[in-house]
Amino acid sequence: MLVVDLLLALAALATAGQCLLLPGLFRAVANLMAFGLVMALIWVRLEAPDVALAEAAIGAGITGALLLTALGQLPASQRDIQPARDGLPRRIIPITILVLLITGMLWAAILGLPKPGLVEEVATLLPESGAEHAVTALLLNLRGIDTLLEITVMLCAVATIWSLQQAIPPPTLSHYYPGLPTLARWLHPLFLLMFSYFLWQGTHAPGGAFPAGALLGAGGVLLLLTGSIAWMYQRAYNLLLRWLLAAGLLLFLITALAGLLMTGTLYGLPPRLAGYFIIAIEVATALSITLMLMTFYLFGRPGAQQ
Amino acid sequence: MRELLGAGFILLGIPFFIASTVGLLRFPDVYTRLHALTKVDNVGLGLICLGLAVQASSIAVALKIVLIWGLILLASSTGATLIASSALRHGPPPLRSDSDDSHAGR
Amino acid sequence: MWRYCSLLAQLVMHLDTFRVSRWLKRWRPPPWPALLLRVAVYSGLWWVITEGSGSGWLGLVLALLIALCAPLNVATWPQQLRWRRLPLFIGFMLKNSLFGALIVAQLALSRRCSANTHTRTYRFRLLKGHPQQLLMANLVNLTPGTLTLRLGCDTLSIHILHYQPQIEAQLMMLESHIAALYGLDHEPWEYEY
Amino acid sequence: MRLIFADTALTSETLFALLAALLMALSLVSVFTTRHLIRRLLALNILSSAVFLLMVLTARTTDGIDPVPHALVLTGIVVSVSTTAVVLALYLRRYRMKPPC
Repeated sequence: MLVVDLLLALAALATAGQCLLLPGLFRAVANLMAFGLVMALIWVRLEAPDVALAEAAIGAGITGALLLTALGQLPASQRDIQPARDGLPRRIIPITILVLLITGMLWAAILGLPKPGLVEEVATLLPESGAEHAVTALLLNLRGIDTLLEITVMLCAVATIWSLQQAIPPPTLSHYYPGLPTLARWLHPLFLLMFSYFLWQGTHAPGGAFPAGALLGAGGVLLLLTGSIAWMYQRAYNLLLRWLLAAGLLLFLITALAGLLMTGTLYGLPPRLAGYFIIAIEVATALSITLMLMTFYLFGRPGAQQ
Repeated sequence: MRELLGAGFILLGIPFFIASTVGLLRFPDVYTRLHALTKVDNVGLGLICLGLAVQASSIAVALKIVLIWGLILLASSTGATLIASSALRHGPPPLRSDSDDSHAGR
Repeated sequence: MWRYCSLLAQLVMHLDTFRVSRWLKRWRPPPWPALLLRVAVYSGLWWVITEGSGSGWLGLVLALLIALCAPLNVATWPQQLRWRRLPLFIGFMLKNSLFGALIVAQLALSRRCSANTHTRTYRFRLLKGHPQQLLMANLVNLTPGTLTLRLGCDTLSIHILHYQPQIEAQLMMLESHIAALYGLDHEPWEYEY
Repeated sequence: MRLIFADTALTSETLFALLAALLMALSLVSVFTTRHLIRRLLALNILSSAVFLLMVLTARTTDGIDPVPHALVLTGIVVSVSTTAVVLALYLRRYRMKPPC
């Protein structure tokens, strides 16, 4: 298996190097997407299937499509940047030395890291947490504050984007490929089924709110870019969109208050109710993540007057 | 027996991938490369999926692998058309040996 | 009491600013055969996705929910599909795509690698609706030596890898197969060039 | 230094540690040397991937897989995509305000 690892490491290095060093923005973005896929394989090799699922959906798919959509908004003069200014720099020798120096120092530091490990602590707490899969239990119960803050960060990102400019309408793909919206709508039930599958599986195996949200987000982006859902752009549905975006965060706060009321401590849920709250939070979080990933593609605030 | 059959299908699929990669490297422009990617890759992937489905432990797993193949087929053929039409709008026109139907694409 | 009622009325009005009523007005229950077919297909897909280990009632409930929500998403299910002809059609496409792959592979591995490429416009003769034309455009990518460049209004511009005279006949055969799949071949149509 | 590298056999963990270090070095240098904003964004993405790789490597302890870094990496991936989206929206805004960049 060391050969496979070596090949994966070389592929990751090659795609990352091409992404960073070669001229041409489109080529760089394509290499970044390939890099994301290679990283997903590396996560599988390192026995982190949850991370692999999220990386394959978000790192390779959503980030790459986001970058390509943004590049598509730029004129042609901006897309191809000049190789002399931005390709391989002239001061190649000092930079190589610098890279090697940093690498050596980092490698030494990494190998000398102590490995604390919280395996046993998590295993003892797992029965009380309300979920059987350790990563889901950690995300939603044992270290739920991390997830809360992370949802907040995403909501702040959406707020920042909305404060910048009006939403940019999607490219009119359906103009020269008329059946595309139909195809996207036709595929959407499959995305919904996979979403439910990941949510259902997340309680006892790799899966859960993050991969599910990423997957449904990818399906939603497909709908959005083919112009199949007009309602996100319309002013009438703006309020509904805001409430849906905030649903995950709101449910987290309600859970915190419920814990405070029932046991006197924040998030202090009685263990027999924890499972139900986890399911509710998981669904709401996944839906919020889906919608936030979709609103990233608007690059601005929807619902302006025409 | 099933193991052997599956391995045979997978071995049969690998040459198609090699051929499509060679085509990707050798063909002259975007459109001909898309030919190599859509047709040859799909058949290679189909053979590999068939091999895995034969080896699968239950019918549901085999059907799941076939479903994956169908979705990739759909994605790659739709993607090929989208790439081709986008290349037609922004990039160079297709190479042609003689022009009997010169304004077909534009 | 009256105050609570007015509060409730305000709440309902506030809810209506979400345009829930507009959503609900668009919703029509799908006809029974279509609903049953969809529930069967979706729960079958659930069974396949969970590799047979998922709980069955959850799959049924999910399939019912998704099938009931689908009309909001504009009915796009190909209703007039002739299911009996599907296996024959799949066999035809498998043969076609295997043949196409062999031709391209042979060209890629040949010594000179010289392709006689063409572009050509194909006019639909039988297929009228967008979904059928889309299916044709996708399947053209799998037939030997052809690639869809653009799907226009009733035309298809096609890139041909290695031009041979029988390609036109091949495309017409593909179109007639798709038309048979949709049950369109018995309708009267005018032959035009 | 010699003490650290002395008993290092080439296993997949040391290999991926080397990969993480190389990626970090490459993307760090690239963040500071390239001028184009989107290039810097790509470099930041690769840098975050390298950090995630390092965190997942530390999760592999002798008594099993530690789920805590996995959970942190999952949230990290989502945060990094939101950062990318904000930077891209800012970039488009800047371009639309003043066309020649």
